[in-house]
Amino acid sequence: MDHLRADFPILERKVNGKRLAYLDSSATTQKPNQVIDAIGDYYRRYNSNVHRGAHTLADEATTAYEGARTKVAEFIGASSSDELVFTRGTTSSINMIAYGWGLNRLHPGDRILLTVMEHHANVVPWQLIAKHTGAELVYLELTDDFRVDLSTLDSVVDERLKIISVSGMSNVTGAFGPVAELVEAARRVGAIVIVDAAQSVPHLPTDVTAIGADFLAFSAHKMLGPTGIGALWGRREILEKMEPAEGGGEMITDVRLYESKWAPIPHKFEAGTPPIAQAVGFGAAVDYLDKVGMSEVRKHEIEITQYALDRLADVPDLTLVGPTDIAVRGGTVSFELGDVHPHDVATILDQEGVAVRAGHHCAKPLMRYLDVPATARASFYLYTVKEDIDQMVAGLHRAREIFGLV
Amino acid sequence: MDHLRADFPILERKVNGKRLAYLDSSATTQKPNQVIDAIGDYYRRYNSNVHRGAHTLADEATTAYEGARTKVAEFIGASSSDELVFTRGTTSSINMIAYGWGLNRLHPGDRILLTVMEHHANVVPWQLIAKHTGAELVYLELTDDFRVDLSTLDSVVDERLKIISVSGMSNVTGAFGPVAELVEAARRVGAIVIVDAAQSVPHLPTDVTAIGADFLAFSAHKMLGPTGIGALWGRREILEKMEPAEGGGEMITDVRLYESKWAPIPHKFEAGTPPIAQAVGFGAAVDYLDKVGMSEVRKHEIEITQYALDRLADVPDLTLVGPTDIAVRGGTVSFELGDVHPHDVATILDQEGVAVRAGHHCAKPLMRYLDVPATARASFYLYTVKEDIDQMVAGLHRAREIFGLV
Amino acid sequence: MALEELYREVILDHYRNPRHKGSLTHAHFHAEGQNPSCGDEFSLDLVIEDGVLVEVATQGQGCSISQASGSMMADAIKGKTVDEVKAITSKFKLMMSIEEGENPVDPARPGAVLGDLEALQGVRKFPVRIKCADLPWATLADALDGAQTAS
Amino acid sequence: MALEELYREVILDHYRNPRHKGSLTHAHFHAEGQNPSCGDEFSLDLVIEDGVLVEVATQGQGCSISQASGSMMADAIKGKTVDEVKAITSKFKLMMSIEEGENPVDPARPGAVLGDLEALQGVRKFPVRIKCADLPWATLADALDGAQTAS
Ligand SMILES: Cc1ncc(COP(=O)(O)O)c(C=O)c1O
Ligand SMILES: Cc1ncc(COP(=O)(O)O)c(C=O)c1O
Repeated sequence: MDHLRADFPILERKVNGKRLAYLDSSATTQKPNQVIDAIGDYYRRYNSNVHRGAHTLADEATTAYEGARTKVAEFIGASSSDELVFTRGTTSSINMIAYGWGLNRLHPGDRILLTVMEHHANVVPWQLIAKHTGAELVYLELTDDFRVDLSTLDSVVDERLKIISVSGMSNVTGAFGPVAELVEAARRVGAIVIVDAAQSVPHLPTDVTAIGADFLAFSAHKMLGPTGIGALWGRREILEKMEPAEGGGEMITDVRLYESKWAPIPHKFEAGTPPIAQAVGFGAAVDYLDKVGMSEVRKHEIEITQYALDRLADVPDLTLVGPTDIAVRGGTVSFELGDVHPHDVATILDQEGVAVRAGHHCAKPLMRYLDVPATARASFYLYTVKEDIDQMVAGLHRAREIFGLV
Repeated sequence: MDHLRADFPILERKVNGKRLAYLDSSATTQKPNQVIDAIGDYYRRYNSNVHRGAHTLADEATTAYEGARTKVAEFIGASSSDELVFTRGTTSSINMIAYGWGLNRLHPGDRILLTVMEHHANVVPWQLIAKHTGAELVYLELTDDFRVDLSTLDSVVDERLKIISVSGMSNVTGAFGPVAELVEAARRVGAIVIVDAAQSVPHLPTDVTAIGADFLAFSAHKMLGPTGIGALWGRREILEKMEPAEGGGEMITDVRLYESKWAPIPHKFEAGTPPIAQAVGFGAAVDYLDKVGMSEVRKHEIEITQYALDRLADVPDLTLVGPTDIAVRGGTVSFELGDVHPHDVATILDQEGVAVRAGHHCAKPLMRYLDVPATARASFYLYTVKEDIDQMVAGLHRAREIFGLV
Repeated sequence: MALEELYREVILDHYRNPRHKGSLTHAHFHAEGQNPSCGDEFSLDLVIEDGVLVEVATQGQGCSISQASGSMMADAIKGKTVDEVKAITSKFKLMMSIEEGENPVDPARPGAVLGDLEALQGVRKFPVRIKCADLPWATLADALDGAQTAS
Repeated sequence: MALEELYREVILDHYRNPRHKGSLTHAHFHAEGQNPSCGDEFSLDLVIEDGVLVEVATQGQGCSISQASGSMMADAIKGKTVDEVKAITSKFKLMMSIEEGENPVDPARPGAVLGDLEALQGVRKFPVRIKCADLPWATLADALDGAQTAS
């Protein structure tokens, strides 16, 4: 995949005088020229508000916007583009379900099942809705190898269970979530299943019809696309039943002073001027990934992740926080380095041109569960090369030196 | 202002073989190179997720993101950038107040005061919240000259009144809203006042401290900035009391399994990865407007609007839908043309390269109130020139011809 | 020039003098259509006896294209059997290229296949306006669905 | 090289062996600080008698810079009057250029003005880390505010 790097202008940058080794793709990915140019081209040639216009620019913008919807829908194997709602990102997508479905349908005593490895985006909205409705949160814990422990699952699958929401891949440990098992469990009691796919859709071939969940939430900026846009895929019957969370223009067929009629899906969930340029960029990102092929992306990440795991295993004092088996994990690698605080690790690596994250990664419940205050995290994508890993490993040795661990 | 047009690449475009006369700035404005390039530059040079990082790119992105916040806050005269929340647009801003303030504080019998000229973005969220809380909506009507009729105001200002939300400028008639009078009335009973400033902030010098309202909501895309971002300014004491609507990463100081602590303002309202590139573009837009000067913008719009009103007055069969007095209105001009349906007007104008909107403009209650099914609407901005108006007027004559009104 | 092809005289005539305007008060099938993006509305009342559309009444509000299309449609379907109506609908959609297939209209014999409706061919050059022309037909399909469910 | 200036030995020593670690169970003023962007935490217990900080106890969790800064701060303020503590805080903030003004540290006499704390000067070259160094001081300011309100 090395040849793809030329498409990513930022990768030519020097950081602190060093070659940039960008290992923070779980936070956000870099963008190829194809995406950046699609956005510029939109603003330079056919920028207009959508749906409401009878002029040429409005028509072109609408066609591009709806065309992007079709591309993204096809990318995840949706049977119809109506099932694909553009949102502002994964966080917005999950909040949309929480307010649109949860707030209107949950009652005291109803239960929402999460796992302790969820990102705050898949925890806090449910806390808010639980407070508003009297529903309760229930959590699955983890096994010793950082996977969701299903041994307690049966004890929480009963008629009180209304919603299960689980991450497709942890943004801390890289572990895949047990989506298939949870879908099966949900079916037994008629609960709906939401997949926080922020980390899975960008890295794994995805076929929503095969997954069998009711909702999938993901963000463009984590899959080569622009910031400011994401998607919520929902099963048609469920979307049709779900109430809109936000109200405003474009999502109605009629508005009277005291009541309104909603537009058909997906528009009833898209209140206000949508992120039009961002949809165009999202479409271009999906085109790019389609061209590379998602199984190639996964293959590359398996290779680079295995290489990273092997090289990190040779760094003294380093403890991996995540599964070692490449078959159950993606290219997000968290670790601790002796008593060097992750923040210090990140500063030292940054001096070497290596960009990693340090902290709680918006997963404080997981950090508490694992009893680690913070981790350093390196995360990969299709443009990551072994040289990036080598540069990081060299930086880790330097950190050990500075902190006198050698 | 003619020289500014060179900054807007789209204005060189031909539409249907004709010079583009873009008269749809109330829907969305065109973008200068300065804004488009700022966005491209962000993606090419320093794209990164914000706030969570200890590496150079993350720091640069955070500085740019927070720098944009300061620019936008200063642009509207906010006393502190903490009072400026980045949202996804005006619609999102108003929904944020509806859910964050309304859902948590309104009770059966409480009242929300709106006007019949509001955009759906300032109607539908309140209908949703009224349904959830049992609060009631109350409306002010219009006078014969399309201004909000304040003669019934006193009868609705009592202790039941909790929220007043009013548009700073109608996106249909161009009429200014009676913000000062409503602020004064609200103070008498302790209600909060929200200004839907989607059409006013882009076109008028704005000083939030002078206005005296509690909230101002506006969109970047209507003021030279990108799609996908807007702002909510709120008075500090109110923002501090308000609950977040969306939950997720970046808006917390701590998350435990069953409860969370919110971050200080403004971050508690910015769940998830924010629209980073869009904030950078928003900042560039505000820089551009600052350089031109908002009083110059208003001056130009007065001139161009007066010219348009004069020329339209000479078109037979044309009825203006909005006030004629330039002192109480902005550059958004709605009209009807005999029995030629606005949609047909727009199609005919489009053939002449003239882009106008036709329809209900997301203001169905207003259309019903005025008993017009739809209007054609021309709307202006700093790049609008008399030639655009002339081109439109010629197109209107052509429409009259085609429809046999001559 | 395209505009003249779009706004043919017969279209403006149907727009200004819609045929079969009104509503039915006795037993009938009713459907309402709306085009949310522009606000155009169209409603349709049908009386079907022994498979024949014996009465047709329409009401609407909107642009010349949507309203003329509705008026012409009412003319074209009144007195026809449900099957004939379906055949007309299909030809209309082919003509407007809303469905895939060849345009059934014969340029050598204007009006021979779809009567006045053929005047709407000019709309094809204005893709955004096709949904205007289609609004009454989508409403008709709804009304026929209703009739089918009821019988 | 910048990294060596940042991670001076004395900083690592305070990081690994924080002075005055613990909490107080008897009457005291308490404050807690947190850096939401990185999760670092610092808490402070003070006993103030006749305007003197007679006892100081700290607890924290976080990077070497925040924790060393807290340990050095505890050393520097213990036994000082509230006014002296304010003067130290002000000098510290000037040194870190968190406040506008001239750096009070005298390069000719290392340690003469702020003792061990001067080792934190290297942080100035890492602007993102300044908030780490500042966390204990912001917590201190909170605790002193509490003390002032109480008296
Ligand atoms: C007066 C008014 N309010 C609200 C909005 C909604 O803004 P947005 O679509 O950017 O959320 C608009 C623009 O469409 C408007 O003109
Ligand atoms: C697993 C997971 N869920 C949700 C999110 C939230 O995504 P966003 O910040 O784009 O809304 C992220 C990324 O930060 C994530 O990694």
